[in-house]
Order: sequence, then structure tokens, then C-alpha cells
Amino acid sequence: MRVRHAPRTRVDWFLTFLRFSLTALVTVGLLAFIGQQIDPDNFFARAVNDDASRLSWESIKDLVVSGLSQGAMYGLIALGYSMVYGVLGFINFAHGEVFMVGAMTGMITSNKLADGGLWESNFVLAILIAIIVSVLCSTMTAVLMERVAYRPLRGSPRLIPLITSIGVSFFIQYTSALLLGPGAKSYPQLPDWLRDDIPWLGIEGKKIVVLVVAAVSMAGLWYLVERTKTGKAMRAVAEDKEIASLMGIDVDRTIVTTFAVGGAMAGVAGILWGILFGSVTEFTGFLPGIKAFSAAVVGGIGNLGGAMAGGLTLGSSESLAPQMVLEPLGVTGHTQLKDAVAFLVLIFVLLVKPTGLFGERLSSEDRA
Amino acid sequence: MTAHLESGTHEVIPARGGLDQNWRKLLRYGGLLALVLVFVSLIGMPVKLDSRIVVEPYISMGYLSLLWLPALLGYTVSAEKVLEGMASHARGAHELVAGAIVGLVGGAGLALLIWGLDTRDLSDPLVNWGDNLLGLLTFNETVGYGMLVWLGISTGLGLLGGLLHLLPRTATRAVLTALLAVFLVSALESALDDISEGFRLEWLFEWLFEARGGLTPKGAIAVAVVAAGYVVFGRSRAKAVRQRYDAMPTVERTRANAALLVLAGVAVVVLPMFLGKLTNELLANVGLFLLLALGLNIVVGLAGILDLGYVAFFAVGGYTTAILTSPQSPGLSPELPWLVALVVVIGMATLAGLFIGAPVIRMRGDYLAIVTLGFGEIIRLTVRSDWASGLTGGAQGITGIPGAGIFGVAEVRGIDPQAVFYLVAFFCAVAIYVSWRLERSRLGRAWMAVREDESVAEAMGINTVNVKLMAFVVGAILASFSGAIFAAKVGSVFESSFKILVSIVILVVVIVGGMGRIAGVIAGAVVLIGVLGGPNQPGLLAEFSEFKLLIYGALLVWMMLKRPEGLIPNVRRSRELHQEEFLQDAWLRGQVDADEEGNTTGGATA
Amino acid sequence: MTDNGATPLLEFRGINTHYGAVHILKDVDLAIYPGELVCLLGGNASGKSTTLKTLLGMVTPTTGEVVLDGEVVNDKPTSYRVERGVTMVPENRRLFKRLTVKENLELGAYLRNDRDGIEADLERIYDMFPRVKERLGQKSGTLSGGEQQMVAMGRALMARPRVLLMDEPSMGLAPALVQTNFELIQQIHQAGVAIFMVEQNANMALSIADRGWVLQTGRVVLDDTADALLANPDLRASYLGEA
Amino acid sequence: MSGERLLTIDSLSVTFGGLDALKNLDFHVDEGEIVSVIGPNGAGKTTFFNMISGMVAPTAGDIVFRGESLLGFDPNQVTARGIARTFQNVRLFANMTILENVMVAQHCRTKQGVFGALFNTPGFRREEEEIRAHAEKVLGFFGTRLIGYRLHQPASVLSYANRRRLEIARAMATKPTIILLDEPVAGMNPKESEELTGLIGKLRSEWGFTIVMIEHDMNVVRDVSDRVVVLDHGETIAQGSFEEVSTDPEVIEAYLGRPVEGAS
Repeated sequence: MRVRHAPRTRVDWFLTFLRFSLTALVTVGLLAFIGQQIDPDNFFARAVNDDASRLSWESIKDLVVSGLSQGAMYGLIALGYSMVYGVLGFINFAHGEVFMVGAMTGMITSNKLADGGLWESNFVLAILIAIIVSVLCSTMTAVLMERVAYRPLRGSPRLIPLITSIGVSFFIQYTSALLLGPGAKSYPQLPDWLRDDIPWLGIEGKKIVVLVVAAVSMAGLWYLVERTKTGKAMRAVAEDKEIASLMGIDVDRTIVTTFAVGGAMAGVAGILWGILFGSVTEFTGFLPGIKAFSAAVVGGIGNLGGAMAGGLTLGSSESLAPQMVLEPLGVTGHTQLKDAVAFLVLIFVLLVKPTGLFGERLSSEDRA
Repeated sequence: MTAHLESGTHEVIPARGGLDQNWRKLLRYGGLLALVLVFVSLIGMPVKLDSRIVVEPYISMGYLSLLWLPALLGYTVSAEKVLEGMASHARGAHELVAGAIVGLVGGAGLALLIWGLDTRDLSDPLVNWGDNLLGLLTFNETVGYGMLVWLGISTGLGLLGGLLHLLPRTATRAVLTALLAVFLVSALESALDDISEGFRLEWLFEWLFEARGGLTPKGAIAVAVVAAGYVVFGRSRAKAVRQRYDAMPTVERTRANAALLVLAGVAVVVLPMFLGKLTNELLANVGLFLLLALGLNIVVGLAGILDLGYVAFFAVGGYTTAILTSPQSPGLSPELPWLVALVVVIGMATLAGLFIGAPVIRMRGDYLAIVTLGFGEIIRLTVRSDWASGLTGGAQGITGIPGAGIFGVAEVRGIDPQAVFYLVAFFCAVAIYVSWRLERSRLGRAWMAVREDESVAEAMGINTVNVKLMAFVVGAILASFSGAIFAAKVGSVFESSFKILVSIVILVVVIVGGMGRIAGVIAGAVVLIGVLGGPNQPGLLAEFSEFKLLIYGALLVWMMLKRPEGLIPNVRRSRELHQEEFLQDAWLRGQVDADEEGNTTGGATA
Repeated sequence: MTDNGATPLLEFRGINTHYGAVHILKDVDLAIYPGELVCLLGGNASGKSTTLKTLLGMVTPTTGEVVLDGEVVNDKPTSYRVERGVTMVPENRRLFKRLTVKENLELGAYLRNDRDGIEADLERIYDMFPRVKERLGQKSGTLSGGEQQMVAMGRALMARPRVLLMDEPSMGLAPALVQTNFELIQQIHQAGVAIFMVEQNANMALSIADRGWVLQTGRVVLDDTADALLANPDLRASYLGEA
Repeated sequence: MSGERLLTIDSLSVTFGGLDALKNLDFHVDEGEIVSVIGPNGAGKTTFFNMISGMVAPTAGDIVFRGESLLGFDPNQVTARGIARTFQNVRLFANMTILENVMVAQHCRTKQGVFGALFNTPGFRREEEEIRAHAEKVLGFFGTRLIGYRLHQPASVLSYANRRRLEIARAMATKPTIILLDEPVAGMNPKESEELTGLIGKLRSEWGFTIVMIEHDMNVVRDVSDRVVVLDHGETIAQGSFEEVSTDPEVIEAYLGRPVEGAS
């Protein structure tokens, strides 16, 4: 029985209004969508959108699956944001670039392997090699980043490392553009069994692969953090570095481990990106990076399960909302607003629950 | 009891022997140098900047991009960090050997690269791997020659870096200033060309510069001598003037400040008349970004709110102006005069500031950064989408903006950069005045309190929500001015001019200049936007455009690591960033104080 | 001085430390022998916590040697020293509040790999503090102050310390809790662990200590047995603020 | 010497993550009183202050100040109504000068805005004068410790004891009715705390403030309190004069450990 009190300031009124209108918009959009699903001639559907048409179950399924697979990728990247935030308390803006480095080196390796013929002759081996290379490279990038840019800043005000990481992010982006040349670069073609639908499911094989790999990585990470000594050390360091070092934990090494694990997850996500979309540019890391961060916040930052859940939430709302909310509301060119949806979800969640979906309020001191 | 204040004693230990080195450190620095040299080569700097000559025919910026590195690392490897109250070594052969070895290792890295370029083909992922680079590095001679020469050059430069420690302070300073002056004068070639015409100094320009670009050897020597001469003879006088200024009583200093201000004002008014189109255009761009940076400085520097979506307000200004003034505006097209539109722009910016500000204002600082960034993107994506194209023109943008008419007195358009500059300069002056007044007011103090500790500020009776919204709105209005001028200047607006990149570049300007400090922001804008260029605007070093964002990124990191307070720091701010030292300081004073007051010393006075 | 011929467990030889330009510890010599309970007294900013940090390797002395069991450990990291038997109970307990009580205790044994030994030690701690055993699965942040103190002690004991450093065990605590705390310290001391306690509360500390030093602005000004210090008029004066 | 009832707290409760930080707390302060709140660590004393000053919302109960419920007010609104506070862990605006620290605390008592600042209106100048004069008056309360050359020093250079003093000065500058002092003498030496104890008395007698204070130092509590409230586990276990409370068996059990030696 929480004491509810009415908003007292104008800003509070405005926020209440904003929460209410966003909720209303989504509800009306969804209702309109349901309306036009039942009957495109339905009065309600017509009233909002003249071009209303029914979405086939097939396409809804496709949207859900691609939303989830993309969301799983966001989730994998989000883990890195969440872990670093948990341990060092700042947003490593450049983590998206770690993911890009993974996708980029994956592209280079797989092209080399395709030139050598291994890609066609033994795809599984080839992709394994590519995964190992890109995970190694992105891990190294993350570790190097920590060593060069963040370690000297430990203990400075929270915004300083954030600003630094923006610089790091730019540096890596343009290094990639200048070293490897700007623009999109393609992965070699995937074997048929990945491109085609899997018969009894009617889902593209690569999307299944993405979901499975993400689930396996997530499970591995959970085991590492919750069940191993290293994980316990990480959680201890996240809470109190000084005391952790008193326990004999090597704080620097634990932080490096955190970056490395986050980097490895981003590397996996990078190669999954390559499999899913087939090409990569120097800016590939930017938007997914920010969205992954949003996913981490949506799930409650510092909470690993939350990061994955946030990723899936964000991925699927980004994929579904344009068709299921915006289009029925009569927004033309709704798919152009896909990225905007992701940010709106972030803002909405922070307005309604500032600690994220699974974040907990720990004490009276951390007011969001 | 002040006996423990034994600071300031600086003991000098005899020099170390030449071979008494920390070899691991040398190898680390040498390896770092090698890596950096190879990196710079592979991102294509030497090849792409080779066309820009510094001193004809000896040196180009391409070679320079490699040459300064061995000297720098040679210098830093033997720079001893001396804590006050501790000892340091006398200088001697030790420094020379260290520098030379670092240079040698670095040169070896480059030699290895030459060998690799010659024997392997890695051009598949590495686009700059190829004959151009090989030719440049070997001076179009044989591979062996190139390798040897670079070993020699790098070792020599490393040695020179070490040598700087041995020279007397003034000599070091003179040498560095001379080198920097030669570089700057050559970098400013096009601007100087432009200026020399205005002042009828073409003869000097022609004497200094080669017709095809670059300083002549005699020109370079002249510039170097003048610069060194200033250091040796002029500096002490400049210092004396400065000291006299510092010693002035407040009233007199205010008067001196006023005089300086008038002088600067006159310069801003008179100078453009002598400048050519190119320089005026450049100054106009600098002004546009300065205006943005001054606005962001209030938000980030004073109130401590890291707004990464600041470009949204720039866009609001630009698009509002475009819609209201352009006859080609697709939806609404009232074709208002620019000044009338400006009134609406202020209103729109205020609304946008409140609308974006209100939801984010209660968030934690770092969440706020990302959410504002999100808002910036939402606005850009919406403006671009088909849905809003009826009003904003979507991806086609809005063209045909007529320019800014000022009471019928003048018509400011892009083809007349001088007029644009005056318009921008006027608004910058307004922004500077606003920042200056507000910083010293009740509101400014409240902003600082919020920056220092938000929840305490709240508990001290400050309505942090209102105060922060105020910062947002003031920042938004200044940015929207910049947007309005931008639209009138360019004559069209496209969503691509309002990418996140712009927010970041402005942030770099504010940070490099020094957060919370007006002079710093001005310096930051002139140096970065003027020399390197803005996100879509070329600067003086047009050849650098490909590298400028890389440099911005590196600068941001370097600034945060080495000088978080910026080039011209705000005294308070730098205190905050070096807080640990100050706390220790305070800790010390604590004991002195417990001892009863009277004998305490006044430390840094604000 | 109770020099009983044995090698000291822990020793400072002519330690000087600086923070930047500030000279903090000045020529400090200390020695702690096995099984002793000694305390270091001093007011605000006398250099007490710097002493502890130097012992643990969080601050590097500018001159002098930190000796652990006959070995100079100046350039060894904290973890090395912890492994060799130096453990600290920090001021204000500082438990890992989001971790369970059991995890807190296990982290105390972070550097140990003898699984059986760890189990046995856990049992010993349960015997010593039965209330802790009831709360093993609970997040340690939800415990009461007294229980947290027990967990903090237990966590330190899990490292099998040969010398336990106590940082201000009475700081900011309710009078009743201070008493419990000192009883716990005595209990551990009787189990054979050497204890080095840093305290402002001179009376309380000296009542259970064997020996004590008094630190004033970074210098050791008094060094004697606890009883002698208690009787020392200078000390009484300086602790009543009459100096 | 107690006057009108200023603050009434009615069965206030708060829970954090399922844990009761405060349980059905009843409390009141009359005008001109000095009330001490004591209790073991984690008893909820600071939470209690946070709740009054609006930094934490209670789960149940009511806080009434001069007939008006404070629930739902932001901390700045609470301060504007006349309740100021200090912080246990001293939270000054470390990079602002001492004068600015105290000037900024008058924010809610002043009103000049952007317009006045930009055009330097007479009203603006007058108000700045007043703010400054009041700031210097408040700082003068601590003798010469915080004025003179110190005015323009950043707060970060102050000694620990002076920081505590500046905290109090800052709270005074908000022109409150009630001041909440959170462990005002913590970390001070006996001499300093004795001096501050005297000043706390003057805060009431000379400035007319009502004071609620959290303190562990029994000497200070004994010397200045009209009334003492003992909290344990978020509940009030005793209330009354210092003598009554310090001899209460429950208080001795939970907090003091043994009776306080005499009243000397």
C-alpha cells in the first residue's frame, strides 16, 4: 500500500500526460491492428487508416522471428554494456565498435577462407574459424580499450569516461574506414541450408542459428558469472573494489576479464550480424550499439538476464511496432521509423520504470 | 606543527650513465613508436598529405605526419615525472641514448613495413597497402635504401627528442616555437594568401611562399627566426605585461578588460573587410559552430548536463526557418521575412527544449546522455520520413530559402560570406553576453550547484527540474539561432546536415576548449572548426578532411586523459577534475587548522 | 618493547610516504609479533589509515621497507600479502551487500584452493557465530549491524590470517555494538591470531591490547605497553584535547 | 519553552526491498525545541531525515508541517516551506567558493531570473546585495573561521571541522524554521565538538531555529537536548528527557550497552 500522491509540479503533469498519451497511442494502434486483422473492412480499421489491409500470419511469424533474432544480437551486445556498467559504473559508448570489429574481422576471415575454398567445402569448420578469429579480435579491442583509455580514468567523475568512450568510438570507426576503406563490404554467400527455410518450421536457417548461438552464449555467460570463482570475483569487484582487493582479488585483472568477456560476446554478435545481413560497414557498430545499450537499460542495467530480455523486447518491438502500431495509425512509410521506435521504447521504459524492467532499487540513495 | 609541510624542496641527483637504462621501458616506447608509425602509414596519411608542401622542395605534410613522432616519443621516454618534494636526475647522455634507442626501434618498425610492402600483397583488407606507400617510404629508391634511411632518420629524431632535455628551457622553447610557427604559417597558406591581398601585402606572401604551394626555404627560415626571436626577446616583456595585468586592482582590471573587449570588437568589425571570400566563409562557419558551442557550454559546462542530442535544436532552428521563409516549402509556406521567422524560431526552440528536456531531466547523467541522443535521432528520422515529408520535404529537404533580410538594410545570403559573418558575429556576441551575465547570477550559481551535487542542490531549496530546464532552453535557443542562420546561408536544409556527428563535434569543441569557460570555447571553435573543419565543412587544412573525424576522436580521448580541463581551463572545473589532489591538500590543511587559525595559508584563491 | 626474540610477523622499517607534495608517514618503525594484540592510536589525519594502506600495498612508500615474515614486500601487490596471511577488517564492515552471506564468507577464502580446509573453516565460523549460520542464504545487506559485524570478522578469518588488521572497529557504531565488537576481537585474539588495531578510542583499545603506539602527524610519538600508555599523562592530555 | 506544534509525523513506514527501514514511527516537534534522535546504526535515523526532507517517499503514514502534509513534495519544496538539513557525510559544493555555497542556498528565498540577470536591473542588483549580505551574516555565526580571505576559497580546501560548520551555515542560509542536523560533531575532536554544542544552543536562542539532531556523541546529546527519541530497527523504543532515556533498560540493551556514566 504505497502512498500515492498526485503530481505537484508542471513537469510532473507533463510526464503523466506523456506516459498516458504514449500508452494510449500504442493501445489505439494495437486495437486498430486487431480490428484490421479481423476484418480490413471493419469500421475501426477504416476510420484510422484508409489503406488498411490484413497482415498474413505468415508475415507476422516472419516479423516475430526476425525481431527475435535481431533482438538476440542486441542482447549479446547489451551484455557487454551491462557488465562494464556493473563493474565500472559508466557507459562504454565504444562497445558498439567492439561489435563492429567482430563483424569486420569476421568478414575478412570468411572472405579469405572463401578464396581458399574452405568456406564452400567445409562451411562449419570455416565459420568456426571465423568465429574464433573475430572473437579474438573483438576481445583484444575491448581489452586494449580498457588499458589505454579507461584504466587511467578510474575514479574520475562518471561523465569523463563516457565522453572518453565517445572519442574511442569515433577513433575506431574512422580507423576502420581508413585502414580497410569506407563503405559496405560483403560476406561470402552462405550455404543453401542456412539461406532457405527449414521445412517443418518455415523459418530461415540462419535465424535459427542466431537464436541458438545467442542462447548458448548466454547460458555460458550465466554459468561464468553465477557459478565460478571468477564470476564471484566480478560481482565482488562490481560492488566494492577496495574491499575486493582486500580479499586478494586482483581488481585490474577482474576488470580486464569483464571487458574481455563482454568483448567476446560482442564478437559473437558481430559474426551473427554477418550471417544475418551479409555485409558490414564501419558504421555497423553505431546504431546497434546504441540500441543494445537501450536494451541493457530497458532490462535493468547490471542485470545480465535483463540485458538479454531487454534485447529481445527491443528487437521484437522494433520489428513489430511499425506494422502493428504505426501502420494501423495511418503513418505512411512506417518502416523508415523503425529506428525511432527503438529509442521511443527506451524513453517510454525510463519514464514508466526508471530502473528498467528487471532493475531493483537497492537503497534510498540511488534515485534515478 | 607545520613542520610536515616540507614541500618544494627539489633535490638534484647526479646524471645517470648512458647505458644505465630501464630497457623494458625503452622497448615499450620503441614498440609503441613502431606501431604508431606503421598505423599512420597504413591509414594513408603520408600518401594523401604528400601533395601538401610545407617547405618546398624539402618536406611535405605527408612526411611530416611521420617525422614528428620519433621526436615526440624520444622526448617523452626520458621525461621524468617529478613530484614536488622529490628528487630528479641531472640530464646528460642518459636522455640522448634513451631517445636514440626509441627512435631506432621505431625506425625498425617502419623498415619492416617497407620490407613487407615490397614482398607481400596485403592490399585486400588494407586499402593503403601498395606501391604508392612503398614509393613514398623508399623515396623512389631501392628498398634497402629506404629501410636504412628511415632507421637513420628515426634514430636521429629520437636523439633530438632526447636532446631537448639537455638544452636550457628558453632554447627548447625557442626551437619548438620556431618549428610550430613554420608548420602553422604553412598550414595557413590559403588564408594568408587571402589576407595578404586585403592588406596589400602580396609581396610578402610571394616572398614567403612558393607559387605551387609551401614555404620557400628562405621564407621558412625567416618565419623560424622571427618566432625564435620572439621567444628569446619578446616573451619576458609579454610576461611582464601579464604580470602587471594580474596585479591590477579590480576596478582597473575591469577597465583594462573593457578596453580589450572594445579592441576585439573593432577587430571583428574591421578585419572581414580586408579578408577575401574564402577566409570570410571560413570565419562564418567557425561562427556558426561557435554559437552552437556557446549554447552547449551552458548546458554541459555550467549545468553539467551531457546533452548528446544537441543537434536537434540546431535542426529545429534550420527547419523552422526553412518552412517559414522558403517559397518551395512543401506544406505550410507563409514566406515570412527572416526576422519574423526568427521570432517563431525562438518560440519553437523553447518548446523543443521543454519537450525534450522534461522527460529526461530527472534521469541520471549518463542515461540522460543516451536518451537525448535518442531524441536527436528520433527528430532526424521523423523529419526524413515520408510521414513528415508533407511538411519537411523528407529526404529531398527544403530548398529555395531566400536568405536573411535585416530590416531592408542588408540581405544576408550564402553568396556573400562577409555579411553572413557579421550576422553570425552579432549572434555570437549576444551568446557571449548571455553566458557571461548568467554565470554570475542566481541562476548561474544554481546551475553550478546542480553540476556539483544534484541531490544536495535539491535539498538546499533549488528546484533542480526548473533550473535544468532553463539551461536546456537557453542552450536550445542559442542553437536554434545558429540553425536559422545556417538555413539562410546555405539556402536549403536536408536532414543529413543534422546527424549525431554534429552533436559530437560541438561537444569536442567545448571540451577541447575547456568546459565552462567562454574564452576556451572560442579558442576551441577557431582551432578545430577553422583549421580542421566542421562535420560537413572544410577547414584550412582541406587535405585533412578524410582524417579529421579520426583526429577528433583521438583528441577527445587525449584531452580526457591528459587535460580534462581543456586548453583554456575554467579554474573551478579543473579543480573538480583534480579533486583527489585537492582533497589531500585539504586533508593536510585540516591539521594545520586544528592547530587554531591564523597561521593557515590561503591556497588557490578563486 | 616486548621483544621476545621471535621474528616479527609484520614490520615497518623507516617508512616514509607521500601523497604528492604532502609528507604523510615519517620514519615510522613498527613491529608486530605472532599472537600479539597491538593497537595504533591517533587522531584525525595522523596517518593511521595510510599506515594500513601501506601495510596492504595500496600505498607505496617512498623510502623504507615493509617486511612480512622476514621478506621485503614493498613491490608486491595486495593479493600477495593477503595470501601470506595479512587480512583487514575494514572500517564500517563494508560487506558485499548484494551477495549472500555464504558468498561473502567464500570470498574471504578467495586465494585458497584447499576445498576441505575451506569447508572446515566455514564450520568453525558457524560454531563461533551461530547466528551467521542461520542466515547463510540471505543477502548480507539485509542483516542487522551486529550480524554484519560477525560476517565481516568471519570473512576476514576465512583467509586464515596470521595477522588481522582492524580499521577503526568502533568508528560510528552504537555504544552497544562497539562492545560486542571488542568482545569479538578478543575472542579471535584468544584463538591465536595476531591483531593490529587502528583506533581513535584509546581507552577502549588499550583495555584489550598488549602494546600500543601513538601516531601524531605521521610520526610515532609514543611506544609502550598498553598499561603504561593508559597511565601516561601525555596521552591522557592529548586525548582530552588539552594539548 | 516549547511553543506551537510544528511538525507531526504520523505512523510513518518505509520499506526497501522487503526490509522495513521505518515502522509506524510517530514523532513531533514543537517550536523552539531541540530534539535528538539516537539509536544504533541501521536503525533508520538517516532514512527518517531523508523522509522528512522529501528525498525518500514513505510507504505509509503522513508528515505534517504547520498543518500541511509534506507527502509528495520534492526536497526543494520542503526546504522552501522551512525545513533545512545537513548531511552526515558532508556534501558541500566542493568547487564553489564558501561564499557561493551559502549564496546558492538562498535560491528558494529569492526570485530574480534571466531577465534581471541579462539587463542588470536595479531589482537584480538589490537582490544580489541582499543575498551577499545575508550570506556573510550567516558565515559570521562561526566567528572568523569562514569569513575574510576564506570567502573566495573553494569549499574543498576547508578542514573537516570547517566543512561541517559550512554545512550548517548553508542550512541556515535557506532561512528555515527547522534545521535537521545529521551527526553534526562526527569526526570532530572533543574541543571542537564542545564548541559546536554551544553554537547549537545559540542556533535556537539567537536565531530562533527549532532543531532536530541525529548524534552518537552522548555528551552533546545530554548537553543540548530538550527531548531524546531512541530508534531501533525502525521503531521508537523510548522517548523523553535525556535522564529518562539513558536509564531506560530497553535503550541500554539496544543502544548504550551500559548506563552512561553519571550526568557529569
